Amino acid sequence: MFKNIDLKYEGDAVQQHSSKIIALLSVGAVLFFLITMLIQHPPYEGGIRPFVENKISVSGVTNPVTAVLLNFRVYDTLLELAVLLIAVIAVLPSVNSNLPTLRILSSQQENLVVFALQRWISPALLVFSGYLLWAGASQPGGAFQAGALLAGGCVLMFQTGSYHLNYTSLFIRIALIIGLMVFVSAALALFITEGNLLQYPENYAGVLILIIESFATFSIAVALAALYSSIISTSNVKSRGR
Amino acid sequence: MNTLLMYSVTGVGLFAIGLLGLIISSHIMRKILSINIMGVGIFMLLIAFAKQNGEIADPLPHAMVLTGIVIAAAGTALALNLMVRLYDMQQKNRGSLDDR
Amino acid sequence: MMDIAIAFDILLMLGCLALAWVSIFSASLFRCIVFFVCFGLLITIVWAQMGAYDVAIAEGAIGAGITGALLLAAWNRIKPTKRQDSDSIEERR
Amino acid sequence: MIDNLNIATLLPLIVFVPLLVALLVFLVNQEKWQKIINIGFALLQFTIVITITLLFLKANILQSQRYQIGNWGAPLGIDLVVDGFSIVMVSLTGLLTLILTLYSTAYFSESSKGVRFWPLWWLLISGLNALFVSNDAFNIYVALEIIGLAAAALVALQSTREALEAALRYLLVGLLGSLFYLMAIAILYRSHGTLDLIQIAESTDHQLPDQIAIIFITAGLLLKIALFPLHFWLPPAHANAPTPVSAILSALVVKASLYVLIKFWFEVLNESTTVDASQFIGYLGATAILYGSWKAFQATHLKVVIAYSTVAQLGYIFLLFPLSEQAANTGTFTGSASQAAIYFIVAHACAKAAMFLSAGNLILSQGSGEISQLKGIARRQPVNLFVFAIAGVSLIGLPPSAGFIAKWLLLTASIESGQWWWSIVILLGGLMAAMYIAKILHLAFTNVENNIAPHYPEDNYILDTQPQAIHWILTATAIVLALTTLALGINAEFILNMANPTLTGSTL
Repeated sequence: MFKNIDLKYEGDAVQQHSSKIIALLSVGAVLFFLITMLIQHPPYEGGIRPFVENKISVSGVTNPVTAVLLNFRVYDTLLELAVLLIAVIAVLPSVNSNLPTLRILSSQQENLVVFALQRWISPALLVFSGYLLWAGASQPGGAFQAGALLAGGCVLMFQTGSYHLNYTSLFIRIALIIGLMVFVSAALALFITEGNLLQYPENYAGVLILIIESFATFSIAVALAALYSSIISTSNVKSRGR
Repeated sequence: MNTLLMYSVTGVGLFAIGLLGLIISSHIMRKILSINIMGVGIFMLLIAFAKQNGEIADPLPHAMVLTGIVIAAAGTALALNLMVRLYDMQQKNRGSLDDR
Repeated sequence: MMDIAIAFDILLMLGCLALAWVSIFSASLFRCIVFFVCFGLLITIVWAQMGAYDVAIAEGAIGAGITGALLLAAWNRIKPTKRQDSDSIEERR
Repeated sequence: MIDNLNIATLLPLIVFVPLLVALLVFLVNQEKWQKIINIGFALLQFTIVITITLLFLKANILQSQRYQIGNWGAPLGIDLVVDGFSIVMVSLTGLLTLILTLYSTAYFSESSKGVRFWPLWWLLISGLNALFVSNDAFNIYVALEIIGLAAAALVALQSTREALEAALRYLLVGLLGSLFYLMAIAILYRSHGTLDLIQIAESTDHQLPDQIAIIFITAGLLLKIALFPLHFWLPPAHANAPTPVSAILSALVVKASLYVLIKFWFEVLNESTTVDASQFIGYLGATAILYGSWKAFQATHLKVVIAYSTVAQLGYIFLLFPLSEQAANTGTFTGSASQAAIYFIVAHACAKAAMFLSAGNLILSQGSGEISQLKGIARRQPVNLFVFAIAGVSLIGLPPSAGFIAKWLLLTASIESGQWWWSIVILLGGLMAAMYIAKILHLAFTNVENNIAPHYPEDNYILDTQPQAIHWILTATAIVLALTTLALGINAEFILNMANPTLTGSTL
């Protein structure tokens, strides 16, 4: 299945030698069992909806999904930010701190369309992701959606090739971990004051969630932008160190 | 056959297509795409039974899917980065004369 | 009225399955990736149709957006350029 | 709030302290400060783990009370729980964290890879601890992802062609295994409405959904544990990783998925597993023992030998499934076979880590990992070879070492449960392990007439370096690990009563 790592561009879609029939049959059998299970056994009623309903008033937000994501099961979200951080650390180029944090080169070919697109859409993206973050408390929205939107803005900026972020400068490194750092320090602070980890005090829950969410949005945006720019720029990856 | 059961069957179908693609596809990029499609299949199954009866849906599957999407994106980004660096390494070896 | 909604659901489902199949087994890699981005957008509509609006926004932004951008960037790096060293975007030292 | 010092208050610290250290180390990349932070927090982590273990032993209860994160309770919030098996794994992780962190400070002292190594290392450790204490199915999935991604990134650290290829294959296998596990959780949550393992255990009705869920969990996690037919990714990944990484990969990361499999197979979905399914896994384990040992005997590179020996040793632990099937259908993971498995995990972890460390030292001093280069190494590196021999003794299962106790327990379990044929496989496996260990030791002791400089064969498996002097910490940590294997071999009850607190057999 994964035996040979094949990177030939022209190769055709399916491996020749692989026994396609056996694979087809086995996956078909898996599919058959799953579908019979789906049809015969109806799902359980309600799941944890009743629990969420009577606890949501305490949770500090009104949108049930944000309540589950950032208050009831906040430990999962914290570990998930750690997963994103792992992916970013793995792709970061090795340290070259002689580059400035943000290098703006006036790239020669004036790609008018992309420049126009950037100038019109970036501010709108910024405002809209701020709104998404704020609306997360009551309507659909939240940290991940706002962060991904900001990252989309950064991807747009990278298109012209004139903006270069040096991901190993101190400022960017702080930006990358600020989301998780605020989360962990809030958790430990609450651990000391409330005696129980990540247990928000009733009346400050909403405010605390918003603070944590905004820092998480900022670091998710920088993390996704770092993931994108690590793939496009060859100079970034092939650093002198190796 | 209510629609939610049909969505569950579609989710399982996507999972099967992704699994099949993973087993018999050749290029690494196709395998990464298959893994993403398997993930979307599982998320569709999760979301499908969230709204069983009544209006408001059970928020837990939604939270699980949100976390799953970000984890899948992180995994895909790392896999793509490794693939690109491996491709550069192979090009360098094939391009440069001395093998070692 | 009801059958239109069901018809729309069935259309969405068939579209998902077809796009998924094509985005793995189509001939050229570039076509795979473009189909995958379309698949991501179609899934966003499916989430919205199923009432999961938070997930729809996230899927649209991350599933179709960022992952699609990553795939295209990776494809750009592994496609065989005519002259291997002329990399227009990056100034090569 | 810190005064009522019970397990519950300390439990989340073992996850949050490594997380905090990872962030600190990622920020600070001056060599000197990193070293202070790493060693200091490794000691702090070790003390926390020791206090938790001692508190658990003092309380002498089957399972610590549930630590409800955010005080929300089981179906809504996430609970952390520690039972006999997980306390053994947590203390094992604490011990190996301390020793391997010391090793890594010396190993990465001058190389530029340390900047990227340390944050990933601490995140891997926090993922391991998060997995061992978690009692929530989706939380285990996120912890599995943390471990999978961090381990793949660490394998790719050396960015040679083989390392990148092994890391990419390991990452894809890890993602596939986690997706199978996620599919099983979706099915379980669909039919039980809760993600908490204990609540799922209470409400299982062994219908089709639970059977499909256990099949998916087994398939996915067997892929991540690298049992026999699915082991193709393990040797290149463990052989191409830097030495401390391959040590923790073989000793702990592979065991994390095994821990989840055992938890689901014996505690959560116990009744929906059939006898012949566990017999099948037993046969897979048996073939893994024979196949792994045979490939280890054939391998030409030192680290590849040890990686294949991991594949073989994992086979022993899978003999647990057929042996403990009849023993007890109680909800808990007790019985002589389970004690044998737990002891085997601990013995293999210490022995394999010691072996990888000493092999890494030999490779560093020799410059290349080819076994043919090891001629007469006994005179140049006596201490490291001594540690390698002790670890080999434990893998073979000779008396003074912990491996002997583990194999003895496994043999008695197989005789007790009447399945005598497993004991033949165990003894045969010990014999084959002796073969490939002796092959290496024989080469090491043949003295070379003219001390020719080690020539580098062309198809060198791993980019080798110039022969270097070995820092004293590198050898010291390897010796400490070898001594722990011997110490565990002598007084066995410490681990045994930690694993299964002797109490009236109260079921879950």
